[in-house]
Amino acid sequence: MSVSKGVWSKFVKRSPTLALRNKALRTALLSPDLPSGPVSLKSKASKRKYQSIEGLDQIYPLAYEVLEKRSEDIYSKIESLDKNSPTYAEQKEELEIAAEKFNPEVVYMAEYMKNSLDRTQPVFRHYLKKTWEGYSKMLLMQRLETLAVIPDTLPTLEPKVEVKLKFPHNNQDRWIEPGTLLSSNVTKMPPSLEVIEFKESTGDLYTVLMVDPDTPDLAQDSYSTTLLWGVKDVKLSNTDSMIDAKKLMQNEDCEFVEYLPPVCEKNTGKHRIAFWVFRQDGPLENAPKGLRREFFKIRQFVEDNKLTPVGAHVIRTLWDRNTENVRKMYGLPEGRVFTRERVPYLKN
Amino acid sequence: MSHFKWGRRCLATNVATPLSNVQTGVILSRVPQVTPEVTDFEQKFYKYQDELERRLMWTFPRWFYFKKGTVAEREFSQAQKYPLPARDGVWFPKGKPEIRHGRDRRFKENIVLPKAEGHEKQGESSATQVENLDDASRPIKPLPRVTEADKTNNQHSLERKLSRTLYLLVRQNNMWKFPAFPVPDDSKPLHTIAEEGLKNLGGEKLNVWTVSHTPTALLKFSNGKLVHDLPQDGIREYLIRSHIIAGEFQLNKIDGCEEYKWLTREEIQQQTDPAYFEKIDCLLSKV
Amino acid sequence: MFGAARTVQKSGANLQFVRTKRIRAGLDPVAQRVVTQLSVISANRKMPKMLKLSKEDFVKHVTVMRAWGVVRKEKKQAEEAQLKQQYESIKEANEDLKHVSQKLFEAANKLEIGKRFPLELRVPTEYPSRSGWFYDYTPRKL
Amino acid sequence: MVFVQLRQFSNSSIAAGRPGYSLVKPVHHRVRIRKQLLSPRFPELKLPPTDVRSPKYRPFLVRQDRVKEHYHNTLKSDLLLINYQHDQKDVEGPKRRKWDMSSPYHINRPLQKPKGQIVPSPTIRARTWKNVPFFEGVSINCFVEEAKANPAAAIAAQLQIQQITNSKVYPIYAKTNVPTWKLRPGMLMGARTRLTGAPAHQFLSTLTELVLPRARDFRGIRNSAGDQYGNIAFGLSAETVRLFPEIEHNQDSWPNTYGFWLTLHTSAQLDYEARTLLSGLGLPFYGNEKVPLLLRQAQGL
Repeated sequence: MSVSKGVWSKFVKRSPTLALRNKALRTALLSPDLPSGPVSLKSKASKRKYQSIEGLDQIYPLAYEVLEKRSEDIYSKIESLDKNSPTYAEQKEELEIAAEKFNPEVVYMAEYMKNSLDRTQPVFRHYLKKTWEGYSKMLLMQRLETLAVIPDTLPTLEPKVEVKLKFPHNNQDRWIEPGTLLSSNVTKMPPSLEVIEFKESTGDLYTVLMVDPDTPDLAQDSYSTTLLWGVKDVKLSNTDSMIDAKKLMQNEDCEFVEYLPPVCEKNTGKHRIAFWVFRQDGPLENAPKGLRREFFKIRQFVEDNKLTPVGAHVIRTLWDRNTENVRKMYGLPEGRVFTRERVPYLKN
Repeated sequence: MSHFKWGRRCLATNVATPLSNVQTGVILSRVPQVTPEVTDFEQKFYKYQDELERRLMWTFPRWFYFKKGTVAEREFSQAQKYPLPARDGVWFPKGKPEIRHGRDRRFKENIVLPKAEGHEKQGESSATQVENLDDASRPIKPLPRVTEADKTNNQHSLERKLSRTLYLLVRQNNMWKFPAFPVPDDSKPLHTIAEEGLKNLGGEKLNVWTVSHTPTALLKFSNGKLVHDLPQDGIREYLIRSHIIAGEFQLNKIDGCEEYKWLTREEIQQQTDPAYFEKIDCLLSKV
Repeated sequence: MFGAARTVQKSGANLQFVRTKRIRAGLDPVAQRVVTQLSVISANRKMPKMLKLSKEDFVKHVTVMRAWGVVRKEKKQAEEAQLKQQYESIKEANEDLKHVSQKLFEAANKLEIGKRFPLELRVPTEYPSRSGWFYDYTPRKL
Repeated sequence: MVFVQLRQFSNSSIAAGRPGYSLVKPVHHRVRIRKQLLSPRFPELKLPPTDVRSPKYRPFLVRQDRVKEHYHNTLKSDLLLINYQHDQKDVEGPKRRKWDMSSPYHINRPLQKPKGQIVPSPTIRARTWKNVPFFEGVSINCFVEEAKANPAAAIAAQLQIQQITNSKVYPIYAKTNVPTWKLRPGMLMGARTRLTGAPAHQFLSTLTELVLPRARDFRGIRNSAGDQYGNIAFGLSAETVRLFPEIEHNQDSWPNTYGFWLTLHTSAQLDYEARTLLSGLGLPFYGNEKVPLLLRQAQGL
């Protein structure tokens, strides 16, 4: 017997992605008790051992009814919104979130199935944003600050999107945490980025810059920034948010500076490799193909193209024994070897 | 200057100015005697929370309450149902018990109180047995929340609808309303006139507590009807809030009062004029 | 009353029996009382196992708590709205009284320091009292 | 004399070997970082205590709270009416004052004390439907003098408070050194706890219905008690404590009981309002009541 008698079990106006696809799970959430035991527990022994709290099966149908009733009220409020109002879209999204926020099926998916959520639904974007703000956003900003990526590359960042990064060096499909030290073997091929928008997005254009601000500049006795990779006009949406090799092969104009792996020279220490993601207002104009990589002025570039950063990522690399192989792969000359300058010992 | 009058003593003037068409009304209420009715949702919620709390409770330290070797300890121990301890070679399909101080720490603890002597057979003869009120250890038998007055729907009784706030309504000049008394001049404050008026109306055996000297609302009447804008000859009625503490209201038919009733908010809605109810609705307790 | 005689070996070969105070097993009663008291306060061996709800039950629990929050919030809002109406009503009555009679107004707005609820106005109980309503009230003669 | 403040590095700190500028590293973003959430350790402790997965979780409402119901159904609207004063305005309490900058030493100097007192007084807001006083909770403080000689007495006091209140009890340690009393810092001296919400209401109804009516030495709370701003304190003797049902029905375990202090916390702005509220919850009062100082000041009395 299903506890749902109203809007949450009807999918005429609501998206079917708001319902759980697993039938056993769905039955468990829509019945007062657990008719076939706890589905989420894997082993038979733990299923047998499990005991729910007494009284939950009594109160749950009533609680469901209260929340479903509230949701119905909100849906009727959406119907009565003024469609010509300038804030219509915002109001609608807000109400749609409120209507579905407490739906147990939605809560289940948002809590335990984070990787397969339908991002076209405002409520899932809402939950994803909360999860992101609770950990990844803070972690990224802490790493950007401690590694001084801000203000060494761009002055600051107000993150709007989540940026995930991975390299296709092996079969393991693992996102890289900001600030990780990677070997040259990992970074030899261009990475895949996922840009997760928390607003409704149907065809926004994005620019990605990959820069190394730690290239030694002997003439100035300082460091300069090198542009390692430049991608522009990539069309992303809530359903398709990946920037990977496949997408770049299809649109060859996107890659205005081809990928060059970070090949650090020996004894130059750890290099920060910053990824900056910008949301564009229109097509990018001041980004000619084959832009000069060395002495890249990222602030100038951002100003010329009127870009605003929405997300970032950072990794670190170091010279290792594989670096020379990567250089050969890309036809680069052998790297310099820096040595410590001996300063004569001075008395006083 | 941010001065405001904190109870400034009013100047004693002996001259009383006569007032015309001013009345003071009384909202006399009987506060709930028993707790409000619990809805089904609330009751089940409390039940669930109680079960959760019992599951998360520490084990009852019986050794503190029952000294070893006493009769009380033996009786208590015999009344308990102890869980089966874990043993080697025995398979427990519901999981291996983890027993500490006689409690399986995976579940809530069930404490059974041993029955007091002399009450063991009370289940059979309780209906016929007369309760011995001097016996302090007698089993607790609560009185019903629904009283005789509820069954007969005696609206003159103060013992009806114990879980609700009751308000005193009188039929004054053919209109059901709160009782009101004329204010002849300004020699006496409003609440005193209200108290004295109630004494005259309801008899001496009335213990009434006036909540405040401040009137809680203003009703404007013209020709026996509630109006929004007061004409020249209209009547002002200031409502004073008070509670009945004890005693009985026995109506003396003065000031045009003919009948009285103790009513809840919903009953007032049915009894009174819609315009009147709309005005006083915010003053009435929903419970 | 006396403890068992214990064998004490003195220097030399001859054995003697000496009476000593009886040594009881366990602590003395005062120390035992403290130990018992500490065992009641302490969580040691009395803590239940940590609550591990399955995913479905966790979601159900969250749903229940949210529904409770929604119901409580509605109740609170209704109460606050009513209280606001009452406040406006008091304000209106006093504003009017101020114009009708300054003297009555001042008497009505006297600061009520020392105002007490009568003790007979008790917190409602779950079941009615055995004595019922107190009808036989007679006011004290002054 | 005109004093011109120049922005420059401090000379004295350079002489002292310290840098003359801020050592705090600037932050280049506006995202608030809660460091404890970034640590991978103890994931359960990062959950709020209201989350059922947290080890700190305790259900907050297990039965109908009749004191709370009584307050909301009866007392609240009565208190609104009792405390109402027409044309009321906020009364500004004396606050810390600014220096007049007649001397260069006034720069960065902590503010002056309020006139005629040492600590500032709060502003008393006009009473509206938004600030009707309510009962916030109760703190219990049990300081046992005999614990100096017999530390076990403090443990017994801890257990006594735990039994009465059904709450987690915290120990009290002596802070000062008083040789004539043989008191040393760090001695275990008693127990304290703080109750809010349903447990506080439960405790209050036990107190007003079972304990205080039978207490011989209790006349009521003195009208002069209170901290001026709505918190009323009073004491219970060791004899009265025996009347708590948890102790009364387990007499054998309690050869000694210990009296304690109770502080009733309310959201009232002044004590006389708190007394009115508490009388509605069944607490008796006695003695003379004075007009609060702040009101006398406001009226110029």
